Amino acid sequence: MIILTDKPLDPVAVTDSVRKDGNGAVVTFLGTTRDNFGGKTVTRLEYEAYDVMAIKKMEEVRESLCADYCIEDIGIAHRTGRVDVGHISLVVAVASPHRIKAFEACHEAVNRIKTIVPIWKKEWFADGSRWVACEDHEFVDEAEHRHAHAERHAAAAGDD
Amino acid sequence: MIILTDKPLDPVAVTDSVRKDGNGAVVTFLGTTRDNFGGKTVTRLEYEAYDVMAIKKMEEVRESLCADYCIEDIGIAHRTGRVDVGHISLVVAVASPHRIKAFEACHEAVNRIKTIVPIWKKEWFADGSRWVACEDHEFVDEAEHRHAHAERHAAAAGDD
Amino acid sequence: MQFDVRLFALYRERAGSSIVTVNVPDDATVGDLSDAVRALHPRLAPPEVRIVVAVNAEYADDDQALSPGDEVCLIPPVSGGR
Amino acid sequence: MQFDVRLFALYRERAGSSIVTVNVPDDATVGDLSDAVRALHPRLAPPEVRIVVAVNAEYADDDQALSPGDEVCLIPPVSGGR
Repeated sequence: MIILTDKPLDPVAVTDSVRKDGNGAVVTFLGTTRDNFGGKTVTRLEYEAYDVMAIKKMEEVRESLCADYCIEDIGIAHRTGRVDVGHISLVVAVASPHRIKAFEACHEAVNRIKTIVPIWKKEWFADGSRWVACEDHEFVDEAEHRHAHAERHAAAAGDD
Repeated sequence: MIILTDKPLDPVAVTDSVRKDGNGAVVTFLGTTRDNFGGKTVTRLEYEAYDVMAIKKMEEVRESLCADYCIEDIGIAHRTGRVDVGHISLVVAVASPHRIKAFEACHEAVNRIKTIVPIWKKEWFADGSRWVACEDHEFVDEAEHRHAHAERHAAAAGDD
Repeated sequence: MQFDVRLFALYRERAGSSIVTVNVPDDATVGDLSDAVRALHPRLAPPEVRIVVAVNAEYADDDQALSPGDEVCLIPPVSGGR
Repeated sequence: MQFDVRLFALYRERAGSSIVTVNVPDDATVGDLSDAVRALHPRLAPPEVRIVVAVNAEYADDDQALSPGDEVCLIPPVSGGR
């Protein structure tokens, strides 16, 4: 099961899709919106996907994992659009006869998804937003500007 | 949440019990009855618990994991009695701000549960049953008897 | 001292009972009590295998002392699993 | 050849548009096309940063040749996450 949707995800459906009578171990990962990043309060996340390629790459993750870990199937569901704090953006489920492979394959599946699937995450704070993992694409003068701004901000906060 | 029950387990309730807004990663393990062991067809499992000590030891697993992995909470539910093929006997759920710790802590929790919690598993086959992990407690003459029986059985099967 | 020792799983089935009552001297250790149960039920486990004992729902060493009223259980190996 | 290049996320916001139309020579490579988009929108990314390109929903090297009708997208770094 590979799902890309802007609707709420159903972890039980994804998990059930990989359960088989020959498997004794099922590992399910949920990625949820955290309420903070680097000490700042996060109000929500926003996911944007290149949908055709995202689905293709999720299929690739599934096939490569099944081959590398000798497992039968992986279920992956990713949400797009706005995801509020505490809500689920990613579900990955793996079943295997034994638990070691189920844990390893599920963890590695999440790593590969976050590396090759073209889905982007924007963090919204009370005072702005940023696209995650785009640090290398910042301009130096912008970084300096933000840094100076942060220092002014910290100094102001210290005055209270 | 620590549960020991002879009723069907609810993985969603266990998972939800550890979800918090500060956690971005939730890992849930399901242990289910496999339909085979060592090439033999398993028809069902039966779990027997020393209930007071089992709950105490599950609490110990929870406390030690929370300390060792700096996580806030673990949910553990174990079923006792008869568990048919495909049904869930164990649920372990861990949430953490980041996924590496969630995967590691959940896996280690399952390992510790299977090591120190006094719950025993009996596998039922079409032609008999055995208590799992009690190999050291077999008598040599019994082992020889079974071995000789298996050889006779294999020879007979080879005749077909 | 008299103890109603609880048996589980493999031990329960081999003894044909979930409780085995034994009498041991007042200074008996956990190992002595376990030996007393094994003397009554020699087929519980092969002689070379140590039987794990829990006292008051906690794993106990063989040289631990016993007190009247302690809840004593013989603990077969747990499932381990993979 | 003319391409309607799709931009996502950071690039889309910086260009102020999800499509950028560019013209390149018939023997243009992926790198040439990416350069053409950057010439139109110099603030997409700092000059020293390579922009990843997908052609027909597959990651492409900069020296890959292009054909008319190829779907070309500029791909910002994906979230990675922890």
